[in-house]
Formats: sequence, structure tokens, C-alpha cells
Amino acid sequence: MKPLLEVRDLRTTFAGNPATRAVDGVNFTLDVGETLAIVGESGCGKTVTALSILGLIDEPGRIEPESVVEFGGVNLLTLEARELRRIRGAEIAMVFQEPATSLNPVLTVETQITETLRAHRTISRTAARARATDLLELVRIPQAAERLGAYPHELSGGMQQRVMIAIALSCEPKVLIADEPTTALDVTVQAQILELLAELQGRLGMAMLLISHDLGVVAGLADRIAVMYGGQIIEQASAAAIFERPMHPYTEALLKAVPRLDRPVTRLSAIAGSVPNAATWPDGCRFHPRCPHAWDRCRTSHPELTPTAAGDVRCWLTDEPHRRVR
Amino acid sequence: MSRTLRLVWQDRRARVGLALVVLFALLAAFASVVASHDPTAQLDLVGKQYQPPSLAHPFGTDFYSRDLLSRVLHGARISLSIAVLSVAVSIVLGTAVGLAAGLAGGLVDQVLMRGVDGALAMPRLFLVLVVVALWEDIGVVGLVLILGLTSWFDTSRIVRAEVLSVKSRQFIAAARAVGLGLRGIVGRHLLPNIAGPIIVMATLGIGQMILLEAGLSYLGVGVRPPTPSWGQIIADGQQVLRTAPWVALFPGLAIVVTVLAFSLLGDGVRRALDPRSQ
Amino acid sequence: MPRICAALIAGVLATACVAERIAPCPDDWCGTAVIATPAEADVLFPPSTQGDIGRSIIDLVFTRLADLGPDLNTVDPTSFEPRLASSWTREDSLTIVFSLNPSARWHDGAPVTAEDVAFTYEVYRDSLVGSPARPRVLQIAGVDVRDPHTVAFRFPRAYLEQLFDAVYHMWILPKHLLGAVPRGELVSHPFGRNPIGAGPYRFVRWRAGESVELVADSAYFLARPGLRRVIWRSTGGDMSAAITQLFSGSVDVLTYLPPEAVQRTETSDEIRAIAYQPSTFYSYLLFNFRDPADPTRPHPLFADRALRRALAVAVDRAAAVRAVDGADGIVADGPVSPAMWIYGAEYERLPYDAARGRRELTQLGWRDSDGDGVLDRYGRRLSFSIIVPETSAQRRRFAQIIQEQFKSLGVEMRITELDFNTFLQRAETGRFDVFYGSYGGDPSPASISEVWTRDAIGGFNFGSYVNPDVDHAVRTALDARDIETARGRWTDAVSLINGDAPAIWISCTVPKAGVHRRFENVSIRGDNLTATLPLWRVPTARRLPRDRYDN
Amino acid sequence: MNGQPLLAVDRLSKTFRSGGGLFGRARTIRAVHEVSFAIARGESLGLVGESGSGKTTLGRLILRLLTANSGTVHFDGTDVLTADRRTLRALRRRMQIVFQDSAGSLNPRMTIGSAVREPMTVHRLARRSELDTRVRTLFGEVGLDPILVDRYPHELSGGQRQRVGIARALSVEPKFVVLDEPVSALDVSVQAQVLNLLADLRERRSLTYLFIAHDLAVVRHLADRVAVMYFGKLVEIAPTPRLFAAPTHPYTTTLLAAIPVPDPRRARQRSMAGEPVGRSAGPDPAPAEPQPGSQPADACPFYPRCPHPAKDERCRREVPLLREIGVGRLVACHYADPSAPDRPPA
Amino acid sequence: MHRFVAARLLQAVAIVFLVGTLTFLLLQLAPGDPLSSTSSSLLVPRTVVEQQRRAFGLDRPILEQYVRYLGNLARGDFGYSYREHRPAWHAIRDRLPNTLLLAAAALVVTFGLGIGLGVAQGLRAGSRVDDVLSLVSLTVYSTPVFWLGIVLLLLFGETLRWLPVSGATDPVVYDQLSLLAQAWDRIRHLTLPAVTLGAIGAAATARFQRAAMLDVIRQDFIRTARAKGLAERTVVLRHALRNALLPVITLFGLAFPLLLGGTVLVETVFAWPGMGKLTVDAIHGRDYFVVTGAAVLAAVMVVLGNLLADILYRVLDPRTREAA
Repeated sequence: MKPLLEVRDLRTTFAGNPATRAVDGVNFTLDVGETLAIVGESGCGKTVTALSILGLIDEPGRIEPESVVEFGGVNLLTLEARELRRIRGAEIAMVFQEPATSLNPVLTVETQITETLRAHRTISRTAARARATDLLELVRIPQAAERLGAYPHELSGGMQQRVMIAIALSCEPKVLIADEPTTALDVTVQAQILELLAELQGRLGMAMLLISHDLGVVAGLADRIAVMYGGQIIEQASAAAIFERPMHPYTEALLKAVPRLDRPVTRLSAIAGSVPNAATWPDGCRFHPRCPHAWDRCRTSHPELTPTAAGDVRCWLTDEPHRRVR
Repeated sequence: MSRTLRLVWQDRRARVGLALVVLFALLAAFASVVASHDPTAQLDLVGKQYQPPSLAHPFGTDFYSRDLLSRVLHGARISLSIAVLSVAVSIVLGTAVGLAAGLAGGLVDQVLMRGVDGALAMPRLFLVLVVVALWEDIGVVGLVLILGLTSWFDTSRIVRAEVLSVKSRQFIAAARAVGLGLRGIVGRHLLPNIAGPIIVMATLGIGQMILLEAGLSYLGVGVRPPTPSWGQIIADGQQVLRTAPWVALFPGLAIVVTVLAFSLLGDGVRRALDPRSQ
Repeated sequence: MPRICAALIAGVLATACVAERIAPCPDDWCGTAVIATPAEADVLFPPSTQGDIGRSIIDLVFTRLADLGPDLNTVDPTSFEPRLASSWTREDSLTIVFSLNPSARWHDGAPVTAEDVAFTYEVYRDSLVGSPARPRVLQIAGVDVRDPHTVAFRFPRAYLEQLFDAVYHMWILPKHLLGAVPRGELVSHPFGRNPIGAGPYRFVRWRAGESVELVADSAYFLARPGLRRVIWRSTGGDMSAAITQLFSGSVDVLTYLPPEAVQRTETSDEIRAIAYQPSTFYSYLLFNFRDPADPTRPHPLFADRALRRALAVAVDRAAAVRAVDGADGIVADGPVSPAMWIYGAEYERLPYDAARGRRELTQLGWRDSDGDGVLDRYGRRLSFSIIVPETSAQRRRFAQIIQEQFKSLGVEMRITELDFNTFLQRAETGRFDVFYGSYGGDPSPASISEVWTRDAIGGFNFGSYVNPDVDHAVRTALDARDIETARGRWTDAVSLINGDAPAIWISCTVPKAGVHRRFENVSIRGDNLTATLPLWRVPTARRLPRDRYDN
Repeated sequence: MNGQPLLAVDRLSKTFRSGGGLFGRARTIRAVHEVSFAIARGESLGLVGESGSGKTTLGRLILRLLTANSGTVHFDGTDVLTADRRTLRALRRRMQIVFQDSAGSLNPRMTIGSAVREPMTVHRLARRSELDTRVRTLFGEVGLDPILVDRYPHELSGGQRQRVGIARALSVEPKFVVLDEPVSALDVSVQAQVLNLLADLRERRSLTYLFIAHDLAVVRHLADRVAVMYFGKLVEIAPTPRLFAAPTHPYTTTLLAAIPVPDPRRARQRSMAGEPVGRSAGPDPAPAEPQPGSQPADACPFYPRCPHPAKDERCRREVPLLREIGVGRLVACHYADPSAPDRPPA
Repeated sequence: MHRFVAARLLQAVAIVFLVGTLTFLLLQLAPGDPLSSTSSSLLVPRTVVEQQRRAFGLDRPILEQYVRYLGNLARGDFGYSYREHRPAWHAIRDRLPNTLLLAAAALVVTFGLGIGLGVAQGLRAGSRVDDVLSLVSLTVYSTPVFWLGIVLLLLFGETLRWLPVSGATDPVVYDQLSLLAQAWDRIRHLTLPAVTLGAIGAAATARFQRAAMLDVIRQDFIRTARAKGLAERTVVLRHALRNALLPVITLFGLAFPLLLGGTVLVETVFAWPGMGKLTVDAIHGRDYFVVTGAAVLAAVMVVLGNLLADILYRVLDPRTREAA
């Protein structure tokens, strides 16, 4: 069966001096009802990947012409603006990181929900209003009818994010892209939102692309996980495999660096150096300056994402496993 | 700061502005060398009244048979000095008041800012006009002082806002935490971080001041003759716009180009300081 | 959007049509004059009105007992023209009796009576009203009502200009409208902005800051005015804007044309320049005889008669006048204006002789010892300042030219342009070296006594000039009973003044107004733009649309 | 170590006024309300709370970067809040702070070398000739390449900037450092570096820490004891292992339960097991500003969200006070179980 | 909201009082007085002047005059115009409507043109059109307002003769016209001064609006709007413009003093019978109470403008509304 959404060779660059290749050849697929998590640290290109899918890259950014985002057999990147708009919000919806800034401060919750409905469906004002109330109830906002008249600043951060989710769900999309949906929220709220997302996805049967920097956040939700580093996917596998047997040294180090409640207090194993800059990706393997296993080959030649039994990995260690330092 | 300068220089429009400003400043500074005539010399009252532009007098001559090119060049000196000096006065005052209000806060802030509100409620031209028109023979120094003393209100407001914003930033708290005193915080941390907006205000303010001085001269209360300021030359040419348009044309163009240059430069500096506003 | 455009265009066309619908003027009595003025009238209450504009309006709305003839002769009784008074007789050397025209009516229909004349006299002499004409009116001892149409003026002494003083300074006011108003409130009474007179034109409206409109009084008891309407339109102080409007045809008359614009009329099909004949003005650089820093002491420079004379002869006034006033410029030759009947008499004048001036300065010990280009003597530089009113373009120009002339002589004259009020205040308090004055309006030589005598100190003798011989000559001239004696005394006085050089007289050039060529029978009397305006008319063939508007 | 604590905070309160001018009406917000605790020499106290709980304000109050409304702070026996200028200056040599926002806490117009040098100049800690050496030494100590001294903050990465902040705080050789969310803005890989660095420094220099964080997992690595703040008040203080093993206050429980575990099996297990992940139908935690009038002043602040089975009318009418329920354990809940076993950490 | 308005009104009264006092003192401290020379010639003898000075109380101490003036002002009496020989309020009243008309028309030009241009530029930032428009607006912004007026006057008034160049009405025909034609006459007279006065403001507004638009267009919620699949028109008009107008509203408050200052020059160029010209004439003529009255009224207009801007801001920006 063909996947619901397929991203092939996605490259997004930003003009400037020097130009930056924020996303540099990303491939993945998303099946119906599946949750794929893209995980990575700041500047790895995960958000730009999400935005590129719906062509939401602004000047001076540019999606390279050979990139393909196939949805329902159509390459979204070659669609006319009007046709693309029919997909946005209706077939593929998005939830963003900062609900406080992602909602228009001068419009009421009702306007912001119903305008999506009215943009994609032929629906009367009253019906749209009723549907908006239903949606607010769906995302568990108490006194939904009253909240319709509220402005975003009158809601707490968690409520705002629920409104964002309600907007995203208004046209029952096939794909929900959630870009760091809980990063700006407190932990207790984060837990609620994550639970809500999980529940809604199950109920509505939509596929979800979950983007996060936090392995803990995706652990409970994702079926598959893609780890990004330096604008590329460096490892992709089922959630269980990633957490149990990380293949890429970066994934491995990342898991060790997270302080965890479920493990005894030990010294954290840090990754040396700092996150690379999109303007100046290192030559060879992009992780090599921070990699404890790196040897000459890593410095000079760039590894490809290679399928293995457990998943795909972009590392020369798959060729020469003996090089792994113990 | 050097980064800012580099950014300003990379901005094409700011570069044009800067070049023009420097050019006018040089012309003003060396007016007596560049100009072929004494700006007040009446060359030939009967034979050379209102000569249209020619090789001998590229900008023509005026009623008194004076060489207009020389007058415009010397006018640059007067107009620019008045503008620069009065802006200096207003910036110093505005910064002082803005700092005081922003740092002290509370009642001091309230009183100062309500006073500034009051002053801003009075059209600036009106305020200057009352003072300049009524006081006899105030001279260039007086004019500079009056222009400066009546134009610092905006500056003080903006400086106050900047102070409040910088004051709340963590590096100020950090400086306090390491035991730095008020003077050190203002001098080392606050001022360097609000210098940018102040420079922008000063640059744009010079242009506006040139316009204000010209407006006053047009109303007959600016610089008094025979001292040639641009506004005053225009006011002179005002009488003969139809028959000898060049008298008012060239100083007018000089004003437009100069103010434009300062605006381009000011905008450039602003862009350099705030890359978001590209 | 297109619908809105269409509606807009339709509306514009409709209104344009309305605007062009002109009512024919009744009786073929047409003509509208739009007069451009730089400023606005102050008030239209004759005893208080001071500006030229206000005076030009009240001269049409109100009327005097009699008026001067076109030559402005103030001493020849035959040159006076009847107005409200149809005739007058001299009963004795101290009394003149006027017979009022019985058909004279106020614009509200009430007849003009002798009571009105007596009332007017009382108003003008009342200190609560504070009329500028009051000192002149005080020359009259009293006004007696003989009968409703006869009124007698009594004088305390016999002198030549009794008739002039009796008729010229007062426009007759309606007692039946103003008699009950307390004197102190007359000036601010609404009448001053809505006047009712007995003159050739009725007041219609005053749009503040914009225009004053008069319409001819069809019941005027003398000859019917030639133009139906007169409108004063304020064009602001911007001379070039006013000139633009004149030449673009939106106004008919501009009260003053600078020489550049006069030149332009020569090639214009629409506008011509009409001179104010004869001129009642002269301008002068007045020396201060007192030290501005300490008025009890003489002025360090100008107390010296020889220095004043040296400076006076050194100024090439002819060249300056030519440059400023154009080819028609007239150099003033003493404290007299061309309108005065003594103008051009055989009084002494100082010649122009720059070499002589230079020589005299050297003889007085002024040398440039430090080579700074300015003469000096005993460590004092020959440097002084002149105060000039910024409102007068003409005086500003003269000052700058004379400054350059002095400069070539080694004399430094700094120009201080002042706001008019400040200028006047500095003059009144003697805080100046040189004052650039202008005197005018009054065609009588009696005005000399108001500036150049000891009695005028504290008045208009700002420079504190005193010469007992001048005072004596002026006194005898004022008291003279025949024209020849008076002329002789005035000539003596002017000669003495000229010899002392208390001032450098500059220009008494005849000013010119710009007037549309369609008006016929146009002349302008030196003392008032509108004195002869009732005679102007527009020939049928040359009427413009605005001439046909009825009111 | 003598018996006296290094830092003693007693009934410290801070109210903010917002809005209002000469004529307007001001609103007041209680940010910190009657907070008392002490930190022993060499101890590291973790202070945990969600946004708006007042934890950052509390940190600033202790250093007198903000003026408290009431209460006292004693540092090594010296009253901080009433100290005169000289004493305060001397205190600031011994108490330092590292901020969360490493970009904002460094003057963008100053090189990082001068930023580290400045405190030493202010306190005249070194001769001019020695300054450079000392800056380099400090750089080395916090793991910064001394080559970077002449760089500006914007030229560095977040982790490097945070090291500069630490170097600056250490430059005056303090005894006590407030760490105000020092790693929350950092990437995971860098966060671990900085946490390790802070642990090393504490050991090497025998520092006392007040470690402020919103992330309990992070606190666990660096704190001997943990204090939990909610709504301007302390709701629980306990030694770290015991707090994690057996939280007593329902808020602490909620907080612990909400922390995502980077392990798919456990994560699923937890949500299946119906642990109190926070009722998704329940309202969000109170916003940063208490809504005036939305809550009676004499109620337990956690009452509206409290999942405790025993919660009742008393919680609505009576504010629970912090009370001792075990050795070194204090809790502000009417129904916290004092007999909860002190289990060793899992 | 009521409380807010009340507080602001109180503040406004204080500001107006401040301006009145400042003007009064400035005028009193200046040399000369209204009667030292009410005329353009030297005809009034000094004894007469002294007498009138006493009659008007100008010989009294400044403080006494000030207190009396305040007392009168509180009763709505603006004092006496020495030049027009009538209550100063009447002199002002006759000109006020003209200035309000001019200011209103100029405001329409300022904000209509300015916002339109600014939005257009903001949406095409960096394009050639944007560059050219930026330069044009900057040039207009750098032009002395009176100079611009003169240029327009020469071009449209004299050379092309399309529009009248002086006054607010055509005094020759105005009173004979139908109401509609009178309105048309007024519009024709209003055009040049309003465009002159408005053009400078429009240039400033366009620059401001462009920046505001650029700022908003980068915001997250614009990305949200696009991600919802809204039409570009909706994104720009409903989402971007409504937010980008907010900073411009502040400009609306600031525009008033600028505008009133500009009226002084523009009214002089076009002989517009308004307060600006009255004020200049009154300053030169030492017509104290007219100057003070005009200053007080100008201040009233400015504070009302600010108040209006603030209220507008509160209406348009829900964030600034008081929490219910």
C-alpha cells in the first residue's frame, strides 16, 4: 500500500551570507493512522521539515525543486497556490510550538476556529458556531460555548494549545503535524496535552507527525522515530528499537544525556562540543566532531542513510562495527 | 559598534546617505575655499540683479546681485551647524531626562513624563514660534538653544522606554549581582545599549531640525540676514518665485537632499541595529 | 467601485453646471472688484481702525464731511470736494460752518444729521475711545449743531489747515446706532465687525481671515458707484502667492506690487500697474542722539554732526533706490513726502559724494589702524547696528544694500531685523543706534512737528533730535495764516533739519498697485487705495463672469 | 561546618503592583508569600515549581535584586535585606547568581572577557596585570577556550554563554550561588555538560547552591534537598531521595507523575495504569497571575486541581501551613500522610 | 473603560492647564505687549497707549493677570483680542471650523494614503516597487512642507490652473451657490492644502505602516493562518492588517501636534483662514489671549487625539481591555 504521505529528498535552503541548508535531503513516509516522531536538538532542521511539507517556507527560504512531498498521489510542492490551500488545514493540519503567538491576538476563538471551517466547507455561520463548540468540547475545554467569545490572551497556555488543536482538527484532517506542541508548557500541562493528542489520534484515526526535541515526550506516543542531526535524518526505527538499541552514536549519546527519574542518579554522560550551525555543516559525517568513535573516514566522507534490520541509520559504523569504542 | 558601522556600510541606501552627509559636511566646512565669492558681497547691484544660472554663477544671483552658489554653500554651514548643535542640545537634555525618569521610576517618572506629555501636546513649531518671534534679536546661539530646548521631549520619551526595556534585561540584574554601583551600571551597561536608538534619533533629528529652521525662516522668524541659512535664502526667493525661481530652488533642493541623506543614514543605522526591520 | 465613480462624476458635472449659472445684473449695473490684501482689517470702527486695509474699507462704507482733491493739497480750500457736507463757509477766522446734504442717508435708511457730526467729534476726542486721530481732532475747540443740517466747527486759533483738520480725520458715525453705547465699549462693540455707514458701499459680510464683502449702495446720495461689488480677499503674507493670484486672474487688485511684478505687468494683457499718486510716504535711517546703553549721555558716534553728515553724503541713495524701487524710484530729499504741498520747495539737500564722505571721515580722525577693514578712532571702531522691521521687505533690502555701501567705506553696520512690535518698542525706548523708519499717510507738513521737534520727544522723535531753530521755524510755520509765509517757514525748517542730518532720507518712491486691465477710469490716490474706487467701472464688453453676479 | 545555616530565609513575601499611573488603579500580584527555609553550608537545595510559582522571584529576593515586602534573609548571620551599601557590596562577593537566559544575562556590547573581568575589577580582587591570567584560569575551569576572551556573546553557542555566566559568578569566589534555571534553555546534549560542570565546581570549591528549576529530573542530579513551590508558597520540602521515592503533597505527586519518561514501554504502562497524570478534563494549572477574586484567600491554593481523595471543605476554608511530618520533611497539606514510608529511591 | 476614560480626561485637563500656563508665561516674559503697537503704522500716541494699558489691566503684576486669566478661562472666557477688538473666543471660533476641516482632510490623506502605500510596500518588501516607493516617501518626508505647498501651488494653481490656491471658499460666488455647489467649492479649495499637509504625514505613515506590516507578517499567527488554508486576501486583511494597524493607531495620536504645526505653514502658503494663520498673526501682533487661547485649544485637540487613539487602541486590541 502506498503511504499516506511521502517526503522524498526534501531540501530547504535559506538565502543569506552564507546560505544555510537547513534541511538537506530528508526522506520519510507516514502511513494512515501512524505516528512518526521527528526528534532532534535545536537547529537540526526538524521544524523546517514540518513547514516545508505544507510549503510554509517564507522568503528568503526556498524548497529546492527536486524535493517531493507526495500526498494522495500528488506532489504538494508543485501545486498551484489555490490547490495547496485546499490541502492546508483540511487534509493536513498543523499545531505549532507557541500557542500564545500562533493564535491571532485580536480575533476571538470563535473566529479563528470557524474561519478554517468556512474556508474549506460550505457551512452556515450558525452551523460553524455549533461545530466550533463541539470542537472545544472535543479538546476538553470546559464551558466551551462561553469560551468561543474569548480572546487568546484570556486563556492559559494549555487552553490556548487546546484551541490550536481544535482549529487543526476542525476539518478532520488525515494528517496532523504537531511541531513541539508542548515545549512552551509546564510539565503538568504537557502531560495533559500529550494524553489528549494520543486519545484524539486514536479516536479520529489520523496520522500524526510529532516533532520534538524531547525523547521523553515522544516515547509514549510515537510508533516510529526519526532522529535528525545536521539537517538530515541520521536514524529511523520503531520507537522501541530506538530506545532499546540505538544504532547511531548520536542517538545513543542523547539517550544517555537525559536526566531520568527511572534510573539511579549517576553522572550524566554529556556529548562534547556544541550543536552545529546550518551555515557550516562539518564535512564528512556531520556528527564526527562530537562523536567518540569517529575515525578518518567519518571526517572525509559523508555516510548515507542505510537500511538495517532494526531500522535505517546514517553511520559508517554499520560498515565497520569493530570501530565502535567500548 | 564596529559591527554596526560595518552593517551600515553594507546597506546601499545608508551608504549613499552617509556619502552625502559627509559631502555636505565637507562643503560646509570648506565653504570659504569652495565658494568663489563672499556670500554677502553685492557684486553689481544694477547690472547683476537676478541673473539666471550661468557658468559664472552656477546657481544664479539674487536681488542683491550676490552669488547664490556661495550663499548656498555658506548656508550649509549655518543650517548644518544650527541643526547639529540644537540636536546635540536636545539629545543631551532628552537623554538626561529620559534616564532620570527611567531609572528613578515612581513619582519622579510620573511627574517628568506628564510634563513631557504637556510639552508634546503643544505643536513644536508653535512653541518655537512663540519664543523665537517674541524675543528680540536672539541670534544664532539663541536659536540653537531654543530649538534644542523645545525638541527634547520625544527623545526623553524614547530614551525612557529604552531604559525601561534595557533595565529589565538580565545583564543589568547580573551587573547588580556582582556589586556594580549605579554609575557603573549606567555607564558600562545601560548607555552602550541605548546608544543605538539615540544615534538614530540624532541622525533623523538633524534632518527634522533643518526642516524646522527652514519653516521658521519661511515665517520670517529664523536666522536673520545677511547671515545666509537655507531657509532664509528660500524666504528671500519666495518673493520672486515666478520671475527668478532659481533663488528658492537651489536652497530648497539642498534642504531636500540633505534631509534625505540624514534620513537614509538614520534608517540605515536603525536597520543595522535592528536586523529584523529589513 | 465603478458605480461610485460614476456617481461622483455625475455629481461633479452637476455642481459644475450650478456653479456656472449666473444671474444677470439688474439695470446692466455690473462689476466686481476683488482686492487681494496681505492681511486682514483689524476693526471697521473708523476711530479705531489703523491699518491701511481697514481704512480702505471704511472709506467706502463711511464718508467724511468733505475730502481732499486728487493732489492731496491740505491748504487750498478750493481743492476740497464735498461729501456729506454739500457746502461750507468760513464765518470768521475761528469758525467753519458746514451744510449737510439733506439727501444723505445711513444704510439703514435713517437720515444723516448734524447730531451725527457732533456725536462723531465727541467720540473721536474721547480718551476712552483712544483714537489715533485724537491729537489732531483736539485742534478743534468744539462742534455746534445749528440745525439738523447745519453744523459749526470752532477752533481755538487761526491757522491754514483748519478745514483739513475739520474734515479729513473723521468719518461720520451714526448716532442713532451708537449714541447709547458707553464710550469705553465702543471699540469692542459688534458694530466694528458689522458696520453701518453712509458711504457709497454697504457692508455685506466679513468672513474672518478670509474676506470682506461690500455692495454698492444704490441709494447713495452722490453719484452711483461704478462697481456693484468690492471684495477684499486676504491672501496671507506671502507676496508671491498674492502675485500668483493676481496674474492668474483670481483677484483683480493687489494693493502693492514689488518692482519685479511691476516689470511683469508690462507684458501682461490682464494686469497693469497703477501708482498711488501722490506718494504720502518717505523712509529714513534715523540716528540716535542718545547712548542706547545710557540715555542720559549723548550717543558715542551720532551725537557728532560732522560724522552724521559724512555718513549721509557717502550713501549712494540713487543706486539703492534704483535697485530696490526700480527705474521709477524717487530718492527722498528730506522729511517730506511728495504728497505734501511743500514738496520740491527750495530747501537745502545734502548731495551724494562718496569721496567727500570718505575725506570727511579721515579728517575726523577715523582710520583703519588695525587693518580689519573697519575704521577706528581712539580705539573705538566705526561700527553700529541698525534695527529693521522684518515685515518690510523694502526696508530690509535697503538696509542690506546700504550695509554693503558702508562696508566699502570702512563703516560696519550690523543689521538687526526685528519683529515689528519689538522693533517699535526698541524705537520708543531709544534702544538702537540707527532706526530704519518710515513715515506716511498724512499729506500735511504739520507731521514734521510730530517727529523733528523737541515736543515730539516721547512721541515719534525716537532719536531725541533737538534743534531750537527747527522748533522755532516749525512753530511759526504752523501758525502762519497765508500759504507763502507757511511755505517759507517750512522750507527753513526742512533746510535746517537736512543740514543737521539727524537721519539719512532714503526713498519716497510712489508705490504701485496691480489692477486688472478691464477696469476703466482707474486712479489711486496716495493716501488711500479706495478714495477714488467709486469712479472705477467695467465696460460691458470686457465683463468677466464674476462681474455679473448679483448680490 | 558550624550549626548555623549559611542562608536563612524567614517569612519572605513579595507583592508586585502592575498598571496604574498617577490616576489609574493598580493591581497587586502576590508572587512570593511567607516563604521560610534554610540552607546549610555546602548543601544544595533544589527549588522546583512551574512557571509563575514565584521561584525566580524568590531567588532574586534573596540576593536583594528585588526588594522584599516583608520577611528576612540572613546570609552567614548578616541581614541581607537591611544591609547598607558597603555591607551589601561585600555580601555580593559571597553570594552570586547564574541566570537562565544566557544570552540576555550578558551585555551584548561587552566581550565575554570583560564580562568575567568586571566583577573582579568592581571588588578590586586582582591587580590589573593579574586580571588577564585570572580570566584565563576561570575560562579553563568552566571549560571555555581562552581564545574566546575577545568574542561577543552573540558569537558563542548557548552552552558556551552559560559557561561564561558561571565563570562570571565564580570570579569573585563566592560561597553561595543561586542557579536560576541554568540549563533549561540548553539543548539536551549541552545541558548534561553544564550539569556535570556545576556538580564538579560544587565539589571543587565547596559551594552552596540554591538550584532553581522546573524540571524535577534535573534537580535530582544536583540537589541534596528539594523544595516545591506552588503559587508563591512552599508546599513541600524533603531530602531528595525521599521526595522522589515518596512525595507527600498531592502537587508534588502530580508533578512527578507528569514527567515524561524516555522509555516507550514504561510511558505506555504508566498512562494505562491510570496513575494521576493529571485529569485531562480538569482545568489547567492556574495562570501566572492569580485571577483576582477567582479563589478565596483562605483556601488551599492547590484545592481546585487537587486529586487527593481526602480533599474536603476544610481545604477550601483553611490554608494549610507547612508542617513537619518526618525528619527533614515538611509539607503544607491537611491530609498528607505523615506515616508514608521513606522508601529508598527506585 | 469608563474609569480609564475618566482618568485620561483628568490627565488631559492637567496637560491643557500646563500648556495654558506655559504659553501665558512665555508671552508675559517676552518683551512688548499687545498695546505697544497694535498698528502697522506709528499713529497711536503713547499717552493713549498708556491709558489703554491701564484700562486692560496690563500694568498689573503678572501673577495677578494670570490668576484673573485662569478665573476667566474657567468660565469659558478666553480674554480679549486686541487686534480684532472682540472676545478672543470669537476670533478663534471663526477660524476653528476651517482648521478642523483642513486637519480632518489631511488626516484622511495621511492615513488613507499612508496605510495603503505602507501595506502595499510591506507585502512586497524588497521588490523594485517597494524600493521606489520608499525613496519617494522618504523624499516627500524630507521636503519642507511649505516648499511642497509652493510647488503644488505653482503647478496646479498657476501653471495648470486646475485648483484655486487661496482661501477656503471663493468669496465672489460662494454665497450665490446652491448647497451642493458650495460643498464642491469648498472641496476644490481644500484639495491643495489638505494634500500638502497630508502628504508629509502620509509619507511618515507609509514608512511606519510598512514596518508594522513586515513585523506582523513574520508573526507565528500569520503562519497559522496560512497553514489553515485561508485565502491570501483573508490572511492579509483579517490577520495581518488588523494587527499591523495597531501601532499605526499610536501614530494617530502623535499625528495631531505634527498636523497642527503643519497647519501654521500650510495655512500661510494657501491663505487658509484657520487657526494656524490666526496664531502666527496673533503672535506677531502680541494678541496674547488669542495666542494663549489657540495654544489651549491646540492642546485640547492633541490630548483628545491621543485619547481617541488610546480608546481606539483599546477597542481594536482586546489585550489592552481591562480584565472583566
